[in-house]
Amino acid sequence: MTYTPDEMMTVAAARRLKEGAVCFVGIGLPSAACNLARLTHAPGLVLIYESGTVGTRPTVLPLSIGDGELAATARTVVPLPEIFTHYLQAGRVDVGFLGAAQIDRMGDLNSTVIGPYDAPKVRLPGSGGAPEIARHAREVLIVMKQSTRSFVERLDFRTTAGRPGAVITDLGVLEPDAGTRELTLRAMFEGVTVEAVRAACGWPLRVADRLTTIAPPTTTELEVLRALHDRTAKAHAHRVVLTFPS
Amino acid sequence: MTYTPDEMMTVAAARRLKEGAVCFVGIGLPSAACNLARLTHAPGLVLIYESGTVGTRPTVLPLSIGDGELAATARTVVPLPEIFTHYLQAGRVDVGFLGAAQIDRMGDLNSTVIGPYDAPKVRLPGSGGAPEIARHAREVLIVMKQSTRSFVERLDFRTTAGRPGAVITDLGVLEPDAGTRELTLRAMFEGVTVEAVRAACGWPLRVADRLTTIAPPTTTELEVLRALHDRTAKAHAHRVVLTFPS
Amino acid sequence: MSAQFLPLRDAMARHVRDGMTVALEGFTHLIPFAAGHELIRQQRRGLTLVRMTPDLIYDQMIGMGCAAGITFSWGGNPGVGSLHRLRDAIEHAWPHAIAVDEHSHAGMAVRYSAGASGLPFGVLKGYAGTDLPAANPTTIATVTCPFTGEELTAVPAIRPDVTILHAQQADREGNVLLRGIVGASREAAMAAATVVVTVEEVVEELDAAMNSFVIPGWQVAAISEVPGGAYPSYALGYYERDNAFYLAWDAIARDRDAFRAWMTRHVTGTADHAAFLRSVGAVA
Amino acid sequence: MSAQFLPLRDAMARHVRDGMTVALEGFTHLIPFAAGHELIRQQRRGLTLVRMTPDLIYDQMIGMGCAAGITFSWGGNPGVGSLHRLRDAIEHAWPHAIAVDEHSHAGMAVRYSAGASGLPFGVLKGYAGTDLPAANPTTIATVTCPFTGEELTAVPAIRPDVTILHAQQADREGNVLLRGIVGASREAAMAAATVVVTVEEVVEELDAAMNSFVIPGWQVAAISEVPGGAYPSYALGYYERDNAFYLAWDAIARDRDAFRAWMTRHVTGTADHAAFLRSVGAVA
Repeated sequence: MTYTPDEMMTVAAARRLKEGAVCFVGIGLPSAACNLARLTHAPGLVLIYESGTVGTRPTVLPLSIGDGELAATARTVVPLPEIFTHYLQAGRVDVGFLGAAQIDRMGDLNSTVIGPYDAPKVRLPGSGGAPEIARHAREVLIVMKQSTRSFVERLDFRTTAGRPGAVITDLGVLEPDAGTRELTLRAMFEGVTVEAVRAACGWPLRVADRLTTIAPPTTTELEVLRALHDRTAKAHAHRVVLTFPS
Repeated sequence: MTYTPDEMMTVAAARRLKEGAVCFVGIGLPSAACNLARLTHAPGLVLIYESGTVGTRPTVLPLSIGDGELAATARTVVPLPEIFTHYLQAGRVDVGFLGAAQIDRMGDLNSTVIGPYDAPKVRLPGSGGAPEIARHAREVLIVMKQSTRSFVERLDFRTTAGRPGAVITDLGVLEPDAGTRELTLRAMFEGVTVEAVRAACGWPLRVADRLTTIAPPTTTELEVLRALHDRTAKAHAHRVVLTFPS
Repeated sequence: MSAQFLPLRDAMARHVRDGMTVALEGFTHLIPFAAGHELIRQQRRGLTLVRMTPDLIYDQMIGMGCAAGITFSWGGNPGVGSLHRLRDAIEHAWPHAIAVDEHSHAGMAVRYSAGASGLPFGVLKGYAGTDLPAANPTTIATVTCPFTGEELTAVPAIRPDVTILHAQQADREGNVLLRGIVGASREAAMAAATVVVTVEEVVEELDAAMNSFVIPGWQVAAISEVPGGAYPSYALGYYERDNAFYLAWDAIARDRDAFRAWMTRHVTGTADHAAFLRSVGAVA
Repeated sequence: MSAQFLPLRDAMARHVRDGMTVALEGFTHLIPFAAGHELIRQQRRGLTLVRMTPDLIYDQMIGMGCAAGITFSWGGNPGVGSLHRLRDAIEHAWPHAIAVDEHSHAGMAVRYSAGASGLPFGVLKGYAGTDLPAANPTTIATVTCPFTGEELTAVPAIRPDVTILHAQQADREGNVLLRGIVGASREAAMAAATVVVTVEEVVEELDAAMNSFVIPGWQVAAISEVPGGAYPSYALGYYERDNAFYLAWDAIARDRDAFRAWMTRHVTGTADHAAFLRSVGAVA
């Protein structure tokens, strides 16, 4: 089966999630990856969304971090401050997912501004939960498409001290060097060349001595992921119209 | 109708509660006084028990601060930490009731030890909510029977900086002097003499220039209070026997 | 004091004045759009707007000139992209410059909790190794644990003059029930000097199980019954989030003229929330 | 890790060891008496016992020599009077001396909350003008607000090795439901390294409305089904508090020999909680 780079990234991220792990999930690709893992090899994965929904098992992907589906399928719905204090800060999260507009060679992230903070060229959404997810989750996974605009020599602003366990891109996987912690290319998707990965990186990317190739999505992985996306698209297709008692 | 000193104290305390006031209630006489007020002149009184029950309207008096009756008749039941942070510390309580083993002329209270702290003659239950009730409630009412053992020249331990608005005893009412804040006899129950009040006080008690007499309980007050106590006694008379599905 | 039942127009006019610090909370769910629109209609000015996620409602209020400042932690259109009016205010001072007080979600949660607890500040393990403290030195500091010597981050309490929430139900006594995802609503309400609530409906008896999230009526200054008051956000048990609206907003908000025309047609040009809902086609 | 369903004897033997800091929480309601009795049967020693209100269960554990220390805020028999075994330990070191770490309710609540939040300390406005800080200087200190300069009270986090709760229900996945008055149970559970729960019953589906207090199963190490496990405290929806028992305890506990005889007959002399309930006549 053919597949898109997004599908490959999602599958690669899903495969890193171990059965029973507690995941702090963001919207978009991380949410797809976590639910793909839950629907395949890790049925006991515990998903926490920052909106306060703990142990959710959505049948379709949420479009916002606070969709009703997340509350309806949660083991418990708690006030948001508890998510950040009792769950995240207290060390109850195994894996946290992050993305950003910019990443540097140490895995630090910028999601705040392009340009100077006080006179930004582009004002980005800001930190959200990222700084504390990065600090408190046992392992941090970063998911970002590679380009020289986003993989930069120097961040415009350090929103998050990233300390990733891995950065999953649309070309492969970078991991920090055991000694220097500098991000190093460790694995590539099928058909990707080292030159292509280096060309899409804004700093001289280190490459591991032994590079592995990541197996393409299996038929099961693709089928489950596509079915999930199909269900999601169907569920969200209708326009909301309110009906009130007359 | 004849009445007991306990009934007179309860009625005197109840009369001080204004309609709509938010009361932080303790077990025993304060609970009886608050519910008497609620069942007579102040139906909109808001009762908070430290167990987390907010806006309770019990039909019988609780025997413990956490009786099921308080939860069942509450507007909301919140975790105990919220009672002390969001309600008490944040300044949402109008009236707090306190009692103690010892009180001094400034209205400070001891409910911790008789004798030295490290080698007490009598270990008392301790502070509970008292120090923060005294600090954060807009008005503090103390209810204590008078004796030279409890109204003392010098506290064995200062559990609570009392700053009472009034001390209601079984003989009358003391209030702090506007200037010195020293407790001063302001009012007596019918048939009580200044000599009797002074004799039951461990320090030379100041007496106000103008002493008033507190009217005895009305028939309505006594009937409502006795009915409340009767309902309570009936409700609590039975022995609890558990029945389990076989 | 117990809650007054007022038409939304009167509740906003009575309780929200120019220059106030106002928090319209609700995390994706139960965002008080109707109340925000009414503040736009009443041309409130100089507000310091507090929300973890400004969302479309603050994008609209900022674009219409209501805000002197914003306190927030994530300012995007969820699942869609930018808040273009927020960006335009910060990047180009349009319609005028706004002050920015920026934190993380964890920091905002702690700030609301401190406010709700009557404390001047709260403590978290956060911001270390980031540029946030340097960018925002007036509301990010450190404090040392007197027991362990550990250095922690301190953030000042948020105490809104008014917190505005949308909820599912109120009873006649003014007790308010929120069900589902509540975000920092409880803390924002308890931190505020004044709480004003819009509800889907006023009922005889709240549909509230033991340990539900109920705000006692004596904590609430005013309640307005506004069916659909969270639209295009949602009210669990009443209606869903209109994701199509959030998607469509991107193109509307991207252009200043398109934005103003839309606001004129649907918000300032409508008398109330019922008229707004009809005008955007959200009611049958 | 997910919850293991174990007989109470095995749950206590596996998770509670001599010398640990243990919190059996529940505020008047849902006090885990069965678990405490099992610790007495297993002759645990050197425990630091943490509870806001020691209640009869700690009176019994202290009198039976389980405790090296106690951390608490109100140590009476509610509505009755003294805890005579607690008093005897402090006043006369019987059966041996115990260390006392004493706070107010507000202080204990903040200490548990700090522990639950992974912070080394918590902050409150408390203890000013009292003798408590001088009596307990190791766990009461001050901290200064870096924004306002205000001096506040700091108290260290409580992080029990094990928190033991009694709850109404658990489902097969180990999710635990508590209904009614919960006291500081949530904070005590989230502050603990290990959580062990006794429940009235294990059910297919929790009777839990949205926003109920549910502890997720992966937070719980072990669950034991123990009907009546809170008796003579109570479990809302299952049975009431046995106030007569609390009254009767005063005379039993007042005398060392009467206390030991009672404990031998009803606790150490019974095999488990069901036998205890039969022995005190609490089951039909």
